[in-house]
Amino acid sequence: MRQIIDIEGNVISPDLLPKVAKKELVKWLDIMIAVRVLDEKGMRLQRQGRIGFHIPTTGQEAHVGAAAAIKDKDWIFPAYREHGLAIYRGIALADIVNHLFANDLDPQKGRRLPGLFGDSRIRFINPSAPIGTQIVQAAGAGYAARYKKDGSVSIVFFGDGATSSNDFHSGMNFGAVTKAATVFICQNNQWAISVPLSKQTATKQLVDKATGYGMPGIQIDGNDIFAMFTAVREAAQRARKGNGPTFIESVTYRLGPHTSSDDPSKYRSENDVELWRQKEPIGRFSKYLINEGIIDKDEPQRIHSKYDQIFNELISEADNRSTPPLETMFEDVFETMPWYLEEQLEEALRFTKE
Amino acid sequence: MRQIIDIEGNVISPDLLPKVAKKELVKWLDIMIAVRVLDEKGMRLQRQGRIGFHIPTTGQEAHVGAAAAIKDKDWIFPAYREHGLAIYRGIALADIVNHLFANDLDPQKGRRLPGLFGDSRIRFINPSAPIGTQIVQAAGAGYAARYKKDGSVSIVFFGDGATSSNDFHSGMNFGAVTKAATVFICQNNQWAISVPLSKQTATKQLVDKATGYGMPGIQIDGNDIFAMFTAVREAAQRARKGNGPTFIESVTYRLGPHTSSDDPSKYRSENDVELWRQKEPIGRFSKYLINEGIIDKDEPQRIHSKYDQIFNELISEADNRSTPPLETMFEDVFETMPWYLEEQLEEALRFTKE
Amino acid sequence: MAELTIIEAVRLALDQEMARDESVVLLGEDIGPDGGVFRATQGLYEKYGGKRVLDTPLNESGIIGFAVGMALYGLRPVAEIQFADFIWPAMDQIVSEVAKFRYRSGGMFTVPMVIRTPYGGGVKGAIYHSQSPEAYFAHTPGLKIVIPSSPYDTKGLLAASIRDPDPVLFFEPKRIYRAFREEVPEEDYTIPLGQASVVRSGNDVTILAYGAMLHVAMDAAERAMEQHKIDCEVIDLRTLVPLDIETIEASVKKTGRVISVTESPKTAGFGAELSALVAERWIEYIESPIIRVTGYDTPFPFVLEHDYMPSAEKVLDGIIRSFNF
Amino acid sequence: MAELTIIEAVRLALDQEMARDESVVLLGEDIGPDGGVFRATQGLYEKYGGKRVLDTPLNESGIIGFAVGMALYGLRPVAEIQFADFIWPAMDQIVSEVAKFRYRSGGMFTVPMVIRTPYGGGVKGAIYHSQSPEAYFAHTPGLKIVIPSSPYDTKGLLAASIRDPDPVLFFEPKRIYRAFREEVPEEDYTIPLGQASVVRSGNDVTILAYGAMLHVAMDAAERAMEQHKIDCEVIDLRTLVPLDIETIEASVKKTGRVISVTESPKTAGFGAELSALVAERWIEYIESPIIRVTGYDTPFPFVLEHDYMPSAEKVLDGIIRSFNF
Ligand SMILES: Cc1ncc(C[n+]2csc(CCOP(=O)(O)OP(=O)(O)O)c2C)c(N)n1
Ligand SMILES: Cc1ncc(C[n+]2csc(CCOP(=O)(O)OP(=O)(O)O)c2C)c(N)n1
Ligand SMILES: [Mg+2]
Ligand SMILES: [Mg+2]
Repeated sequence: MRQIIDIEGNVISPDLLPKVAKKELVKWLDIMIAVRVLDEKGMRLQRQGRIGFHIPTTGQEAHVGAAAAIKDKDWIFPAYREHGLAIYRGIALADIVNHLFANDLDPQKGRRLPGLFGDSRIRFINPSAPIGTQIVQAAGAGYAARYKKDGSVSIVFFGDGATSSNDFHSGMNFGAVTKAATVFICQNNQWAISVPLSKQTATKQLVDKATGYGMPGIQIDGNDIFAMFTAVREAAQRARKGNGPTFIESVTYRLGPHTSSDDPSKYRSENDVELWRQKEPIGRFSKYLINEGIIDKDEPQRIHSKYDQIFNELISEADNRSTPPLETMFEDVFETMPWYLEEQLEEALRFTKE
Repeated sequence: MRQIIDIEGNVISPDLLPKVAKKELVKWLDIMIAVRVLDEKGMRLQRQGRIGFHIPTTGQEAHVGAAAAIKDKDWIFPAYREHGLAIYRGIALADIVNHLFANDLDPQKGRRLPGLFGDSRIRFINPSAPIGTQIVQAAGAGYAARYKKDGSVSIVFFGDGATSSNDFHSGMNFGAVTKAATVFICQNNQWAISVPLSKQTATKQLVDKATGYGMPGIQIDGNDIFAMFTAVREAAQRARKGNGPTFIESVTYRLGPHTSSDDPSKYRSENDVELWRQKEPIGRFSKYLINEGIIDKDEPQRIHSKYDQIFNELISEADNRSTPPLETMFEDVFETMPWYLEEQLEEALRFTKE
Repeated sequence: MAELTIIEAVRLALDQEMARDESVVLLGEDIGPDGGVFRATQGLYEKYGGKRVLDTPLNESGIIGFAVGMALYGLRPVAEIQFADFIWPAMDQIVSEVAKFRYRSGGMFTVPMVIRTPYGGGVKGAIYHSQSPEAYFAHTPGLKIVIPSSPYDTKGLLAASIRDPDPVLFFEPKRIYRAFREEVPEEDYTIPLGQASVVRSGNDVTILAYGAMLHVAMDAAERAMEQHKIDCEVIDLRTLVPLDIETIEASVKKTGRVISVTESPKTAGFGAELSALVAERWIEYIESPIIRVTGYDTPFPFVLEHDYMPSAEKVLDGIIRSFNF
Repeated sequence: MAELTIIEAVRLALDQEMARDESVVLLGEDIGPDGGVFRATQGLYEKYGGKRVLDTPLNESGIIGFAVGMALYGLRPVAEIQFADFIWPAMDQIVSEVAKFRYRSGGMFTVPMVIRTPYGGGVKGAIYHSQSPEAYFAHTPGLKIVIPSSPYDTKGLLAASIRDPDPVLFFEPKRIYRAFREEVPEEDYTIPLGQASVVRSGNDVTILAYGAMLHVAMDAAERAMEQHKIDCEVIDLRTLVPLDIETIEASVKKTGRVISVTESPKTAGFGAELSALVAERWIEYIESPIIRVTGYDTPFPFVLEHDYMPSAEKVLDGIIRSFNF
């Protein structure tokens, strides 16, 4: 398992430590904390009943390293716990918050559960809910990239549970056979809702799955942003050169519930969670930056406060807006609305006006 | 790759050679030749237009070793080139022939393409046509066997192409996780219709796929009936003891076309086929038996003639029978016929009577 | 006798069938220690153990294919698909295998099993936690389709489904999982598949519904009576396949006016089948347009789901249009 | 201008669209050197190379999911499913992804693509090489459904489908792949999606059909005229979604008698939708039962397939019943 800094932020594999500008390293921390704050906000809003649903990300923020490792023209296929990829790419935070409230400014027109957003402007694919479907889609995009010879790649995230899905199998296989320019990243957070890894697969480590597809695999400490960054960078380079896809098993842990609807106390012990809490990616990367003198010890808190304020403002704006108009319900089924949807829209309007 | 006898019938792995009664060995040859003759008959009947379709098996007859390696109470999930398993088990040859003609004596009531037959009396599952579906079903049966604690196992056959299917993935995974009493046997005959193995998977050998499921795998010479027999026997024993499933890659070759509708000259060279023809399982096993003095050199021809005659008689009987009555079209949708099928049967009868 | 909700009736039926028959085995995602995301299996893992309440890997075609193997072997699997929206990966196993095993084998092999799945909208579940896919399966010969609308029926229909010799898709209206309680006997009882229930008798307009829509239909029928003196007959189909044609026939011939209420998209939904049956068999009795009140032909929405779904207002509007035609 | 069969028209359309637009890419099983099991892609691998005519691994959800990724990226994939019967493993990608991408992303991401597949019975293909699954997809918002019945239409509709901004399921009636030839211009032309064609005009009975059944309907219509002086109007729907409601309306209002002919199982088939539309919109014009001539509600049979399928006799019987009601 590749690990570059340990949980105290000490460099343990100096030869693997990437050369990254200090400003960029601070950006990494900044985005990771933005993700954490967004998570705190989402959880609170859900508990307050202001939004209906929340998908926690706490503990998995090192995924930000993957965004840092690729180029703007590359395509990202997220699962649903990778908001950091979008934020790193520069998605407007207001768009995210408007989306959470499914209001009239939500770019997705209030059509999805909070947390499931994408944005074509940053090539961040709108996620599905059916598990695994994006894996083979990313392979198709990686093939298209090679076909178009535009030197871009696709990266895709999915969970440990998703490795059991049909589209993991087809995605890995199609990707390997066609040498698609794709990086497959499994966020092995040990749980698929209540199902532990040991009931998901009989193999000890998910990275073994790469073998059966004739694809190189690498296991990394998924809470170590340097491990994530370097592994994705290498894999993306390999893909960009036409040498085919790579499978990355990122070993991490979901510290929160599966979603706001879940009660993890039914299936796992607080002890385990506590153990993993020590290894969480933000504290550890902060320590590294402090050790190295890149930030002072109050910087993480300052960033946290900054985002706290930013999100609070966005939230109060978003919460006061109206829902999308009824017409939007009938848009985007097709490029142009067919006669029967026009009829149905008319009917629906008749009932709201009453 | 496990190989026990070479293509000249010489024993090259004496330590692996199983102890099998001579009579039983002769039975193996007998059944293999029955399969070959059935194949010749099917091909001819199709060419003559007397049956509509045929699926060749020539070159893959060593699968008979799998039937010999298990017990009568074990369950067999065939793909569609494993008639030898049914014949070894003692299916009535008349049933097969009546099935080929889809006549009124066909136990499947004339409902399937010729070659796709099963029989519950010998626990030989009725095959599907959608590729791969039987793989996970076999795992479920293997689980049920453990649940019922009746000491039986399931074995399942499928092709190299089928390893790409969704249900290969779920079957291998569910089987491994639940320690199902199942033996997974891939007949890697190098082709999935016109698609060669190299376009099916990027891995060099299919046996590598076992690793990703945490399951032991073994690659065997699939044209060596001893390799088939011993590998299946070991795997079945393992499964029976509750130690879980095994994946067997049986390396073989489809010497004929994919089906009677296929023209292999479009996608492969006769040279390749010729090379593999030298390795085919019947000639090689015959040589072994002759070398060992178990049969005389005319025995294979005698067996061939025997089956030639048996099948010829069955064919002329089967060909003269009528098709199943119209009523049968509406049976077996459910255990009892619902009102609307009764209505539809009445309608259908009205139109045949005209 | 206890007052139970629908979800509690599901659990009781599962529990009693497992106690009654060792070959009944449950499988699905999160049905073990978690007790199911809707708590349908709560306590059953503890009571019957992990061999009979099997938490599976995340793969629906795996769940159904595995169940097929179990059923071939003689077990009685009850598979849970966590949401009906996630049934699609299992489509090949359901359409090609579950539905066709008896037929393709000339009756030699059968795969009796129940596929339970929560379905339908109205719970703020959005595009992937709200679908009502019953029509896809009704179009697939070889599957029985059962959809209860009350706790009492739930227990009786689920027990009957588990004991049925044929595969049954059992769609559970999650919107009303906990909406109300009703007396549900502890004692063993079954409700035969293929029998509808006349929930409200009336002479003017026939309303055909099932699942959560039954209650929308009833609401509209009451209002039609109160506000417009239109006397509706409301039929809870309960089993879509095989359909209880006699109960429908009697009602249609009596009223001559028909409305169906279904929540899936309109085009080619099960409401279309109901309209077609009426228009084909009893057109001479029909006095007004055969109306379908349905979800719209869009993917299931989120914030606007209230506008999307059939409501008592929309059904009432249909009743009035039908009656005044 | 050459006389082509339907399968040749498919090939010509693919060839011309590939020549016209570099982003058109084909993928499927055995479509490369083999040229497809029905020869739809014969010669295209040699002409455009393996990067544009992609032989895939044996996995239909893979084929469609891979195509989704290509389409997101800006390619125009044309995926072949070898037989419509093998579309089920791809159901999740089609229903959850292809159909919903535009909607779920608020219009930000689209996946224009064509899924071609040979469908239907009458070729001695038995239970797994004969199915007609169009109704499942018609019930799925976000998919357009196109089914040609002639070589000329095939080329024009397939070209239009490939250029369409939305995903199209293109069902090819394999029974008539080579049944007859017709003049098919080399020149570029498209037939707009959503337009039916009145193939025979008449005043007495409207017959709605598509695909191979169009010819069965035409046969019956000719016999009805010759033998019974009943003058049928036959409409080839060509596009099931979006349906050409105006053409249907004009005909139904003129004749007052309607029959649909579809070969899939009856219950909840597309014929039900047609009946329901008529019964809902124009009941006051209707003078006789709205008849569905369909396949039966069994899995597709083998030796008895001739008895299973709609025939000119069955349609003629419907015409007479409708006319004499
Ligand atoms: C096809 C499908 N089946 C079931 C579900 C319900 N479900 C949502 S998330 C989830 C677990 C996913 O686990 P994993 O892939 O490990 O991702 P994680 O949530 O742990 O990040 C399940 C079963 C679903 N969304 N899609
Ligand atoms: C789901 C599905 N897709 C496509 C087909 C068409 N088809 C029939 S056999 C076959 C190739 C199977 O290859 P393999 O698994 O290697 O078995 P083999 O025929 O070589 O024994 C294909 C593509 C099918 N039957 N089912
Ligand atoms: Mg997980
Ligand atoms: Mg093969």
